[in-house]
Amino acid sequence: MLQYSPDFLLDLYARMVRIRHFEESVKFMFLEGALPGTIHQCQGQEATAVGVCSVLRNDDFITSTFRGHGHALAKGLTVEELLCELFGASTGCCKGKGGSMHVGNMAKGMVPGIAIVGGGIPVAAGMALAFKMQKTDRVAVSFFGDGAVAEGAFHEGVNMAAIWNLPAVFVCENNLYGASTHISQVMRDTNIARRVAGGYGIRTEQLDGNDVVAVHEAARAAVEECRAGSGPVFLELLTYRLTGHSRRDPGHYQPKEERAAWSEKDPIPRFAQVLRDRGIADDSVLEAIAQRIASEFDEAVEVARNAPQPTVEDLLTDVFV
Amino acid sequence: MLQYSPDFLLDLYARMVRIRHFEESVKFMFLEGALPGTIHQCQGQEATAVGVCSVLRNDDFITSTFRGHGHALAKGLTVEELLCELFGASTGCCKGKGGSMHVGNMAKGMVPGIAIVGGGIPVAAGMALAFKMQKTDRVAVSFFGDGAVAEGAFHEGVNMAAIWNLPAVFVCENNLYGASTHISQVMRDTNIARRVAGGYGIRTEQLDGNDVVAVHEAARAAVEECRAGSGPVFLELLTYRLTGHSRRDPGHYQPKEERAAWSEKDPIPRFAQVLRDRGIADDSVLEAIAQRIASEFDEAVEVARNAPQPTVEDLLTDVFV
Amino acid sequence: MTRRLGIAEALRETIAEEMERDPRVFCIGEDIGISGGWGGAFTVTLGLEEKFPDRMINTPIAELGLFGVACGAAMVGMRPIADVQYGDFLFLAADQVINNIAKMRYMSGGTATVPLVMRAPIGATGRGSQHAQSLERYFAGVPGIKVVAVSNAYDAKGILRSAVRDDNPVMIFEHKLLYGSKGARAESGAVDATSDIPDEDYTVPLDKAAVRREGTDVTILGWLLMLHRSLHAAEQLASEGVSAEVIDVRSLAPIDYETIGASVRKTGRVVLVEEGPKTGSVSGEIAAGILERFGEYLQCPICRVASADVPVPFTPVLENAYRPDTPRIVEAVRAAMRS
Amino acid sequence: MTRRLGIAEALRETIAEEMERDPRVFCIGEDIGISGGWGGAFTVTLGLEEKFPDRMINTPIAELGLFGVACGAAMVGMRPIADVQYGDFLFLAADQVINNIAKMRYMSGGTATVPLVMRAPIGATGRGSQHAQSLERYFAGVPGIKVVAVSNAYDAKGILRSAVRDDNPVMIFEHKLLYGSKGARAESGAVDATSDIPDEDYTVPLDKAAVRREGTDVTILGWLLMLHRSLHAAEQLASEGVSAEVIDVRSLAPIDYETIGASVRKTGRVVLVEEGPKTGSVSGEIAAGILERFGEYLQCPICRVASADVPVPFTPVLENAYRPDTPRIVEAVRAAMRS
Ligand SMILES: Cc1ncc(C[n+]2csc(CCOP(=O)(O)OP(=O)(O)O)c2C)c(N)n1
Ligand SMILES: Cc1ncc(C[n+]2csc(CCOP(=O)(O)OP(=O)(O)O)c2C)c(N)n1
Ligand SMILES: [Mg+2]
Ligand SMILES: [Mg+2]
Repeated sequence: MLQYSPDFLLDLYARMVRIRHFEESVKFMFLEGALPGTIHQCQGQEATAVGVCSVLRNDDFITSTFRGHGHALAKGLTVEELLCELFGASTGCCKGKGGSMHVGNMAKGMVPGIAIVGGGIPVAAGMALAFKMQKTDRVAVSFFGDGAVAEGAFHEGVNMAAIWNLPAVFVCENNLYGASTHISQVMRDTNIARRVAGGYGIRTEQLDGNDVVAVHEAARAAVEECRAGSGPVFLELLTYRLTGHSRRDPGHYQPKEERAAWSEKDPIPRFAQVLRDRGIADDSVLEAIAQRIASEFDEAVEVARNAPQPTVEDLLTDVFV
Repeated sequence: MLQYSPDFLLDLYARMVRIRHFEESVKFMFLEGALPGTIHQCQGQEATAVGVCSVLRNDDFITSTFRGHGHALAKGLTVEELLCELFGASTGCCKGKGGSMHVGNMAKGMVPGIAIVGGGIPVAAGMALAFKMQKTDRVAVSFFGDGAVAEGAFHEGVNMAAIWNLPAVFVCENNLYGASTHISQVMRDTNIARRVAGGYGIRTEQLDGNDVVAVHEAARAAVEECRAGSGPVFLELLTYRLTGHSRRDPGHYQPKEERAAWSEKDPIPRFAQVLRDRGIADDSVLEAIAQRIASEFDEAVEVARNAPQPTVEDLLTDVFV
Repeated sequence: MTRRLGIAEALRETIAEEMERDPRVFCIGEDIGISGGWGGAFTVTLGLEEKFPDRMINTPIAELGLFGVACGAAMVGMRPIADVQYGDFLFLAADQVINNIAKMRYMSGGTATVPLVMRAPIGATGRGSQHAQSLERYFAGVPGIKVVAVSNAYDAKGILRSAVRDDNPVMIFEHKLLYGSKGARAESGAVDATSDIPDEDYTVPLDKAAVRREGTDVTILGWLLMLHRSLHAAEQLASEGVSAEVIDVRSLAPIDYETIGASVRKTGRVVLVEEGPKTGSVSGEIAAGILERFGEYLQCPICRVASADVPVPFTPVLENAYRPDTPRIVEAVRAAMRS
Repeated sequence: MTRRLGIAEALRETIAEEMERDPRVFCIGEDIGISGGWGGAFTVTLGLEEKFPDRMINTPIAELGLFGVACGAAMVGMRPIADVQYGDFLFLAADQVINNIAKMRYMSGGTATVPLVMRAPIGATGRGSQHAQSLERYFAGVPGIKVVAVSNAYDAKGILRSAVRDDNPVMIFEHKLLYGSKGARAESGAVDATSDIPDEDYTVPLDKAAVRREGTDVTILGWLLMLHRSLHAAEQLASEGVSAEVIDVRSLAPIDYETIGASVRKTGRVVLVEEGPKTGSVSGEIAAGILERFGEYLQCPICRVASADVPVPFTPVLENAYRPDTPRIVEAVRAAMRS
């Protein structure tokens, strides 16, 4: 870790804190009834989004899922454009037409979230195919969960990326559950990285998804391989969802001990400890980051709460070019 | 091979000859214009169908594909009910409503051919699930080609059979091509058995699919495992299509040398040689078998040519029970 | 004796009873029988895994596979009830549903049977465009499948019973806002669809529409949420002196033209109300079907009230503008009465 | 200068020209560019791999994936032409087509574009029920996709050009019996759909119907094979003194009610002819749409001639009974003229 500048490491930290703060605040607003619809959140999984996106350029693309807030923030969408979207405002990143499950911003390299499990995987392969045909060194990254691995779209998309050597990184956030179902109920061998290597003949790697620097490094290697024409690469990031699957899910299917053990591995306090141990930041520095993010968020909420809603005329626009 | 009775071996031989004779005659009739529609044939692949079905009971089930004539004959459908179907007669195994791509007979353990590549795989898993829930020792076998391995249905179906330990045997007839596309263009590792073992954690085996006794033995082991509750098993049978993909396909995408090499491995002359070498049959015995099958076929053609066609009233029946 | 139940409860009870009655019945779907889970996406199978540990088949997230598995099991003697968490995911399973499940009987010359119940929750409910669609249009014209929609708990029970006992594939559409799901799965904007449920083993036929309100001036046809909105509209219209007959079409394939025709003959005016986009709606088919059969009785063109021809928008202001509401139905009826 | 081409040839030539013109255009599909192969299932892309070795993307047999790949490529600057060997396999790709391709623009608030052409051969041609369906009904009502059908080589060329140059997803339906495919891929029962093709770079709009024969007594609406049968019927009717106007609906989404309306106003009688089963047909939608817009001009109920509500049977005697033929169209028109 010596090779990283303090600024870089503090930035990784701040990005994770921003996601956590966003999710916790949004959860509260949702339960309060201030937000419409439903939400799927990523508390506990911040290191995957931040670590991976830390190696991407603005013109690289990601696909995301129903659980996309963290990916969006990590890919460079602002808190404000996201919050506006959740409030259904016309200033949202999708003009209020997308909603929590479909956040994205094409100008920032993020396809609107694809809420069909596995659906983003072939789409990412297609973007990677385009990048290759265009002879650029851009990379497409697909985020998805362990649950998506069972879908036909996963199989078809990963295989095509493999046979055409596409610049695609497949990022499986293995949080042990697909909704309420444990991975051991849906695959014989729960080592997904091993399964994928065996099935598709591509390089795969399984690693601690709650260690943001480890994720950064694995992603960097993967993206470099892709840019050099040796893609695709598959990363299995072991992590855990510290909140419900959606809305008010109490997560009773998760054993208490399992939850407690993973709370210990929460990527944010863990990385804070690293920063303290290495003398990169003390409590006051970390506190200042949290403060800054909180006030940035508060400002964005103010904007979002008062942002204009679409009008009925907007209903019929944006179907065709 | 010493353990097999001559009768059994001669029966395997006769079954293969029956399929070959059927396919060659049907091809001729088709080109002659006597048969409607299109046909997909299995010359060269007789050992897979016969070897596998030789270990099945009438109440075991198979799923087949658009290329199902051989599977049907091997599973016990008669030449006559098949020919009648190809002629579109109401006495056909599907009353003329199915046709060449959908031959089957539920009373003989064969689902109507599923002509959607990969489509039969989850269906076979479902039959196997039923057999398991019913606490019987019946087995479901799914025949499909190398091309089907890329389909989502393959992935989803094999995975479910694996996680539930279902009594299903997946029989991949790897004839090197999906339509005109060589397997090396659609998968990185063309050892399908290895890929599947790695991907799904089930026992797989790759073997010479043109050696009928080897196929019989592998299938027997697989079916026994399934009946004993240790399924599923995946068999990759290496074989070759000695005819076009469908209709009048001249197969120009197959290199001449490749074709010639595989002609040498034609399962029927090869097994004839074995029978002769072991003193089980001499030329006259083999000739007699061919004669018997030819005349059986001629009788069936006579019946089929004169069989009644459905009437317009039949159009609306058989949609619902 | 009767008890008051919501649709989710009625379905749950019926599934349990049918599994009790017939050992061939089983459930298959994602998250349907996980202890500590929610009983599928809308609590319909909550707790059933305790009673039937071997007959609640939790699948991986793999809709094509799961409907193929259900097809295979049904062909060899089982009677599966397949759950797709959101109707929108039926597109993933469409090949198995349309190419296999619907056709097996026909292409086998009548020898295969596929006694399979498919349950799909539909409707726009603030979730954005991929968890919101009305799927009836995609399946109501597929030969070989019976398609029904349940608008209250009494029907949910009686129709599910009929479906499970039917030897053909039956697709049941349910509406997220009508379930009456409780707790964490409760829906904002939900509508009361509870019924008094008699204790006896009644069934509701799969091919009959139901007159929900009698009237003489105009026939309003709807189902699911739109039926409830139509009834609401009819009340309002009554206060304006318009007597609307409201029919729950309910059976979307086949369509019960007997019941519909009797009403059309009486009123001569038809307003169809459907949640999906107007173009390609089931209402288009019903309008054409009515015109073919009862054209001579029509006193004005058939009017369709349906959603806009756009994907379902997320934000409530647009979602509400997208989908027909009571005022739009009232307005359409008024226009029909004028013409 | 003009040259006489069939639909398959016209499509092939157009694809080559558009790839030549625009480096972003590429083809993707199964068996589309294999040397020694057939150029897809119906020779449309035959030989193009020699000219464009890097832009003929041969996929594994994986329809969901291939349409997802096409979607992704289209979103970042390419203009794919995706080929599904038989329209029937679109059910496997339906999720990507309906949930992603059609919705990306809307759910992104108008920032994503998906300039993607999808080509699907349809129609019953002696292959049994899984290689025979008419898929128009499943896609013509999906908001976000333009849907067209090509009935002759001139249109094939002009419509494909427009589609490739359009910034939206366009689904083109083609009929196996109209391709004029040659050699081993020739179809028995094929119908001549060749045209004189001008050399200039003409286009045919994606939203306009075409009057193929003028008449005054009745309007016959059809497309693909049924257009040809309708024209044939019109000829026969002319000899009976009935003057039928025949319109190639062609644009199935959006539907060109201007052209259709002008004819209906003139004739007051409408017969719709469609190859798919009657229930849930696009004709149902068009009938309802005509009734809503031009109801006052109708002198008799709109009549639909369509296939039976059954899966497509294999045997020719049943397939012929299943699908509308010239006598049935003639009979329907006669009945309309009587009423
Ligand atoms: C095709 C499809 N099937 C089912 C669902 C319902 N669903 C939403 S999230 C989810 C679980 C996904 O699990 P995983 O892929 O592991 O992602 P995670 O929720 O853990 O982030 C399910 C089943 C869906 N959205 N799409
Ligand atoms: C889902 C689907 N896609 C495409 C086709 C068209 N098609 C028919 S056979 C075939 C090749 C199948 O190859 P394989 O599975 O290896 O079987 P084989 O023909 O070699 O027996 C294709 C692409 C189809 N029938 N179904
Ligand atoms: Mg997960
Ligand atoms: Mg093959």
